[in-house]
Amino acid sequence: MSTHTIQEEIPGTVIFDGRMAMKGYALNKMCYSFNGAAARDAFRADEEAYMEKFGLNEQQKAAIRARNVLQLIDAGGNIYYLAKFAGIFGLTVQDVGAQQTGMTVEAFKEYLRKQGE
Amino acid sequence: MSTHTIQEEIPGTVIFDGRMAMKGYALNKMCYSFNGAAARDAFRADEEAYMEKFGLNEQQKAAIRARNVLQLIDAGGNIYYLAKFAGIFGLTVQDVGAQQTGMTVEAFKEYLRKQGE
Amino acid sequence: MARIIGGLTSSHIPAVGNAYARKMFEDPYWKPFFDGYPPVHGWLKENRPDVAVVFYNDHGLNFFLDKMPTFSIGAAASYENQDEGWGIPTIGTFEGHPELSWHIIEGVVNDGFDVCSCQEMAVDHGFTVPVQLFWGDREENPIKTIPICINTVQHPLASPKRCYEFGKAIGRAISSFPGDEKVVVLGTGGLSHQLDGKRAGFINKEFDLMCMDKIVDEPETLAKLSIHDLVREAGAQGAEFILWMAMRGALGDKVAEVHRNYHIPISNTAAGLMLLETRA
Amino acid sequence: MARIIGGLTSSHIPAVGNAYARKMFEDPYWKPFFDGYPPVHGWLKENRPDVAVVFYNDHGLNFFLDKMPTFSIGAAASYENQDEGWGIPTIGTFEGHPELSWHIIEGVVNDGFDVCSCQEMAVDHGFTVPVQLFWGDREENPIKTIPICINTVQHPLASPKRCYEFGKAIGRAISSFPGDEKVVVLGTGGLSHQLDGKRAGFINKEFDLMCMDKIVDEPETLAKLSIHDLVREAGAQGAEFILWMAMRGALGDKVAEVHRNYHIPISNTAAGLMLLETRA
Ligand SMILES: [Fe+3]
Ligand SMILES: [Fe+3]
Repeated sequence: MSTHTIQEEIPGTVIFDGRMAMKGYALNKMCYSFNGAAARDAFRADEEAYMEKFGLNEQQKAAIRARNVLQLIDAGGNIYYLAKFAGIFGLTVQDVGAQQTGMTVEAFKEYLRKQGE
Repeated sequence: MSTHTIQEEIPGTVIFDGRMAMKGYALNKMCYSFNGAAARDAFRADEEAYMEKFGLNEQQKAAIRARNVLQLIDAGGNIYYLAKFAGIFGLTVQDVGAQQTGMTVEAFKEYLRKQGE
Repeated sequence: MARIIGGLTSSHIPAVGNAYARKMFEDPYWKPFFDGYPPVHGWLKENRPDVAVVFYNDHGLNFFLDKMPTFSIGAAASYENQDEGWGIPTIGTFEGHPELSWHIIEGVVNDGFDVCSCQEMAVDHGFTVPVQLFWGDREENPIKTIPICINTVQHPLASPKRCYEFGKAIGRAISSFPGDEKVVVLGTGGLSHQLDGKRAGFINKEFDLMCMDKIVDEPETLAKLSIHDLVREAGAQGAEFILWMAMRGALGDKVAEVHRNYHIPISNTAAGLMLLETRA
Repeated sequence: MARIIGGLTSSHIPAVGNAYARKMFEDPYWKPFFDGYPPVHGWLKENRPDVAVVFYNDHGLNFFLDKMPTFSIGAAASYENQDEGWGIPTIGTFEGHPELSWHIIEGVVNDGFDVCSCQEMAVDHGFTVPVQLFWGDREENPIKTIPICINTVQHPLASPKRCYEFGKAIGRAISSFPGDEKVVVLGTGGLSHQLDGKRAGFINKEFDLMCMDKIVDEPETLAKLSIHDLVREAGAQGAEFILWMAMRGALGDKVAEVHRNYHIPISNTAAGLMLLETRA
């Protein structure tokens, strides 16, 4: 039987479901293109034109310009594709984690380490 | 339970299973490309170069040169993709049927009609 | 809740798209085929469904052997008919219903079906020809669509039984959608035909008529057939009958046959048309 | 008949690929991670499997949201590691075993799994990092591979139970392959981690250790977890644990734990390594 129970929220966590998928398709498609070196170069050469080509909406464009991961997620971005965007700037998952949690990278690394104790 | 029973042969019929898939990948990939008008033009302009680009083997190349559907199937071709190859020459499924059964197109059409009686 | 009001089946032969474009409705070759459709047009006018969920098979346009899913469900805002490599004129885009698509995808994955979700999907004659035959001008007769593609290209294919069960899961999911949409379910393709090999041109009238009879009240009997049975009895491309099985599954236990037409041949194919109404 | 001799699990963190390329085996940050692997190398040297069937998840290299299958099975002669858009050096191609792939695909479709067959497939770190960690130089330690990808990108995901059952079907199919191949099955990814959102950096040691304990003798208990349970307890990307469940399913009823390692953190992740041997 299909059960479409509303799941309780998990704090600080966005489930990338159909609702998010509908919201973020253009943004995610652009980020997926960054697998290719030529695409990364094209983006670097003219960010605005590149975003326009993929039909990003204003919220998505603003989040890309701000390099702000929480805003990108809110605009429908999926972390697997956003990681390729972050890669253009040489950001690691720890840099991205620090940005999202409002910690310094050092504090974020320490937070990770402590959970192993 | 998985049952890998050997199925009895169906006369005049090739099941496009994994065995055929392994055999025909390059040929089918080339034929799939013919969805695009530019690809059809490129093939028309230089058949040999186009076949080479997709890595067809000698058997496949010979079958393409002969426009022979039974040979193409034998070389691993799948009818869904081969139909796009036939389309380049404006051949209908009835032309293709006549060629495979060794009938004239008129006789093939009559054969079809009779089965409705 | 959304409600399934009926099921439609139709062949989707490419040549029909051509004949339709050239309005050959009165041509002696085409008339016995096209004459089957007006009663369905009348029913559609009367019942005005909002959404068509269309079980079809892709013929090498949207899917290639690099990634060949068994069951694919469209989840896009619209679906474009693209060049298939030969002469059928393309007929634009079809409006989707992504909210219902995602509701269906959640329902069937939850029910243990391993679907491929498609947020972009080009549709070929397998989808467009039946939608055109039933709705004609979509400006005049607007219809939202959800294409559901079942693999018939690369064996192993899903069995008739699995497709029937898949249809049932789709039916449950539609019926639990919070909305007041009226839905029709299409099974496109078939009936008996074979395009390839020395047996090309094979048609099996007796088997087709048996299938049209039994799909109304005894679909479980047809669910016992194997793919090998279908290929042997209905021809290599007659295996498309699994799309009818999925349609039938979605309709639920009881249906009434309202209309049918059967004609041999269109192109290489025995063309079957049915209109089934759901009954409580 | 082919025979499954054991199962291996490993994290597949991209940063590991980098550290491996730079041979940072003795670096203080990396040593507790890399030190887990030599016992497995010894076991592999002793047991010499011919094929590795690798359950992994694609991270946006081979699959995009336009076509996102739940279960995909590689059926190619070789698989290429391609640029993922950031700094990991690509490490060439991996040899396939298409005959066994097709045998598996036939078996599982026959068992009611709706897979996507992939005759061409680019593999990312989810696949390459564990194969490299276990086999190192593939010239020296040749291994045939069959990548099996499970969707963890687009929800709804297949449940732990469905993945466990999928693994069982894969196991049955492998065991009925007419050949004398020795097969190991890999479950890659996990354990707890979350990359996105305000909860980024979340790790759950207690939950991970429970999973490592129970997966040996009580996988059925873990199969009761929902995806939502996994995301809550193991983090958004901790849902990759479904890959371990598929691996475990393939091993059959009885296994013995031969080796394990658990270390926090590598990158944002709790890294878990296990070697399980099948028992009759
Ligand atoms: Fe068809
Ligand atoms: Fe991962």
